[in-house]
Amino acid sequence: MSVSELTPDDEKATAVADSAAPASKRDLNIVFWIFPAFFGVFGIVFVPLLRVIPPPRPDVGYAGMISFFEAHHTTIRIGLVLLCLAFGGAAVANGYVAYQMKRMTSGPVFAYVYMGGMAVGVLPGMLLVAVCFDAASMRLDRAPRVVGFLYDLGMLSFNGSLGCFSTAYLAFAIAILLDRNKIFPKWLAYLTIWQIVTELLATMMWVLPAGPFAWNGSMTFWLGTAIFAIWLNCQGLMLKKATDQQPAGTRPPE
Amino acid sequence: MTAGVDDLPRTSNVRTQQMALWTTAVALVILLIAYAAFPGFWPPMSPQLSADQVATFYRAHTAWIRFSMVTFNLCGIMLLPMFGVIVVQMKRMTTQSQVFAYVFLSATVSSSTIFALADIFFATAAFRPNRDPEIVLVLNDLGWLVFVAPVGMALVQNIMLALAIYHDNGAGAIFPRWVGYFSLAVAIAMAPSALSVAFDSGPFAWNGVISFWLRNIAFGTFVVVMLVVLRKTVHQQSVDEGPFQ
Amino acid sequence: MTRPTIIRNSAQGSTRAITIAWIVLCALTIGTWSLAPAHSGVAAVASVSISVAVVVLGFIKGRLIIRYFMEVRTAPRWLRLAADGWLLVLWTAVLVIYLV
Amino acid sequence: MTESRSESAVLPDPPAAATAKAPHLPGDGAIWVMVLGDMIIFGAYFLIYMVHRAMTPEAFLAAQQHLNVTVGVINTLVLLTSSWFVVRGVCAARDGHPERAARLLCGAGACGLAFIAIKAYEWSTEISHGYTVHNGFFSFYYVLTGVHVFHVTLGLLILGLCVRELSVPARRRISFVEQGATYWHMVDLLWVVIFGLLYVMR
Repeated sequence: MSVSELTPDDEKATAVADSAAPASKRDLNIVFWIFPAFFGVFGIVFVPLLRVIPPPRPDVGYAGMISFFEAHHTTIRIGLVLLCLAFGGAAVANGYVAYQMKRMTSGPVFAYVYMGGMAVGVLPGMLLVAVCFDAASMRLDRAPRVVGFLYDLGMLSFNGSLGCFSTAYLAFAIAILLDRNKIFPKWLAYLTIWQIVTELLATMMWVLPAGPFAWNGSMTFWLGTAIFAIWLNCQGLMLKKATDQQPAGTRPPE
Repeated sequence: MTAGVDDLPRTSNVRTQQMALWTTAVALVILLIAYAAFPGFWPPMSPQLSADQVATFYRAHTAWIRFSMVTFNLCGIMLLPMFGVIVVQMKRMTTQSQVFAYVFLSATVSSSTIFALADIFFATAAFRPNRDPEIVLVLNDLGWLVFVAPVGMALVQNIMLALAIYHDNGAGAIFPRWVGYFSLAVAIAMAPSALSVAFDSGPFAWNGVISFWLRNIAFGTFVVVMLVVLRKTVHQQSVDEGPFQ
Repeated sequence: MTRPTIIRNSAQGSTRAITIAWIVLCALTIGTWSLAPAHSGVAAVASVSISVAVVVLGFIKGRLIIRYFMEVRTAPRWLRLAADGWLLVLWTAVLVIYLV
Repeated sequence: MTESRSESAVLPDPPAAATAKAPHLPGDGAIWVMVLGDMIIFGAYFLIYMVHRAMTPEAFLAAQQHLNVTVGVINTLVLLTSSWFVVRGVCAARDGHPERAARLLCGAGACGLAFIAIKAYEWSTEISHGYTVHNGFFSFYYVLTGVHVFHVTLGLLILGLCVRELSVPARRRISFVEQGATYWHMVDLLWVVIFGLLYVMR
C-alpha cells in the first residue's frame, strides 16, 4: 500500500506532514455535530410528521388504515421531503462512529462491519416506510387492499431490519471490549448488548399482529424504544468524548 | 499508463484506480443508452396518470422497459468504482483526519442500496404487465419515488467532498479547489428534487424540469467531470509515488 | 495490595455461609413445587395466599442470591442499596399489580 | 438513572464506607452497569407480564397449567447449583488455586449446558402440544425464557473466557473472573423470578 508510506501505522506518529497548515480538529467537530443534528431531524420526521413513532395500530382493518392516511397525508408528504433531504445524516453518524472505531486497537474489521451493517440498514430501517406511506398518501383513492399492503410493507420493513442493526451492534460491542485505546468505555459495549436483546424481542413483530409483542406492543416497541433512546444518547455523549480526546492532526492507522 | 513504472507492488494501487475509472466510464455510456431506451423517461411519466393509463403504458412498452431495467440492474452499481477512487483520493489528503473520507464511503454504500431498489419496482411492474392496474400503478409510484427523491445520500457525498477539498489546503492538494465548489453546486442542483414526493405537477413533481431534468443532468455531469478530474489526480499520484521514491 | 488478604479471610469464613445459602435456596425451590398450578388431574384455582407466598419466597431467594452469590453483602453501600431497591420495587409492584 | 450509574462506572474505586471491613466491589463498575441495567429491563418485562396477566387472569392460569413444573424445578436446581460452583470457583481463585477454580467453573458450565438442554426439551414438548406464541401466556413464556436462554448462552461464553483467563499463568485477573461470576449469578437471579412468576404464581 503506497498510502501507508505517507501515513505511518502508529497514530501518534501520524502527525500531519510538514507541508500542512497547523493541526486543527475542525473537520472532526463538523462531522460530530451532524450526529445530534441528524437525530433531532429524525425525531421531527418520524414522530409528528410521518407518524411512524408512536406506531399506528397493526390490528385495524382497511378502514382504519385508510383513515390513518386521510388524517395524516399532508404531514406524511412533508415528512418524506425532509427525510429525503436529511437522511444522509445517518451516513454521517454511522460513518463517524466507524471512523472512531477504526482508531481502536481491535483492528479495522469491526469498524467496516459496523459501517456496512448500518449503511445497508438505512434503506429498510428508515427510508422504505416513509416511501410506502408517501405512496399511500399521494393517492388516497387507491384500492383498500393496496393501501393495506403499503401500510404493512412500510411498518414491517421499519421494524424488521433487525439483522443489519444487530450485526452492527455486535461488531460495535466486540470492538469496544477488545480495544486497548479506550476510545469508548466498556460499559457502552454492555449497553449495546441490550440493543441486541431488544432486536431479539422485536422478531415477534413479524409474527404477532396484536398484543404486547405486536409492532406497537409494550414489550417490543415501547420498551425497545426506551432502551434505544438511552443507548443512542450514551453513544452520542461518548462519541463527543472520543472526539475531544482525539489528538489534533492524527488519523486512524491504515 | 503509469508514468514509466512497471510492475512494482505500489503501482498496482494506481493501476486499480485507473481500471475503476474506466469501468465507471464504460458503465456510464451503457447507462445512458439504457436511459435513452426507457420509454418512461421520454417524457418522464406524469404522477397524474391513472391506473389504467399506467397499465396500458407498461403493456405497450414491455420489451423496452425490460431491456432498460435489466441494463440499469446490471450497470447501475458499476458507477460505484469511481466513488471508490474518490474515497481513496480523499484518504490521501494529508492535512486532515480522513474523517470526511469515511463518511463519504458510508454515504456511498447507502446511496447504492437505494439506487438499486428503484429499478426493482419498475422491473416488477413490467414483469407481468397484465396485472391488476392498481398494482402496476403502485409499483410504478414506488419506483419513481425511490428513483427521484432520496437525494440525501448524494448531498452528503458532495458536501463531504467539498468540505474535504476545502480543508485540503496544504501545498500538495489532491484536487483543484474548483472541484469542491463544483461538487457543492451539484448538491444544490440535486437538492430540490426531494420536493417531488410532495408535488403532483409542475417543475417540482417527479417528472418536472427541476426534480427530474436538473437533478439527473447534474448527477450525470458530476460523474463525467469527476472521471476527468480523477484521471488527472490518479496520474499525479503515479507521478508522485512512482519515479521519486 | 492489602485487599487479597482481607478477601481471603472473608472468603474462608463465607464458604460455609454460601453453601448454606445454596441449600436453603434449593429447599425453597423444592418447597414451591407443590404450590404450582401445573399438576395434572387437578383444576388450578387462583389463590391469593399462594401468590403472596410466591412473592415472599421470590424476594427471599432473590436476596439470598444477590447477597451471598453476587457478594453484594460486602459491596459498597450504593450497590447494596441499588440491589435491595430493585428487589423491593420489583416484588412490591408484582404484588400490587396482582392484587389490584 | 443510567447517568448516575455511568458515573460510578467511570470511578474505578468508590469511596470506602465507614465499616470495619473495606467494602469490595465484585468485578468492576462496568459489569454492574450491565447487570443492574439488565435487571431493570427484565424488571420491566416482568411488570408488563403481570399487567397482561391481570387483564385475563383465568386464561393465563389455564395456560400455566400446561407447563411442566417438575422440569421447571429441576432447571432451577440446576442453575442454583451452577451458581454455587461459580461462587466456589471465585473463592478458589482468590485462595490461589486457579486449577481448582477452572474446574469449578467448568462444572458450572456443564450445569448451564444441562439447563439449555432441558429448556430445549421443554420447548419442544410445549410446541408439540400445540402451545405457540399465539397464546397470550405462551407468547410471554417463549419470549421471556428465550431471552433468558440467550443470556445463559452468553454466560457460557463468558465462563469459557474466565476459564481461559485462569489457565494462563501470566493473566489470572481475579477481577475478570468476578465480572463473569457476577453476570452468571444475574442469569440465575432472573431465572428464579421467571420461575416464580410463570410456573408457580396463581
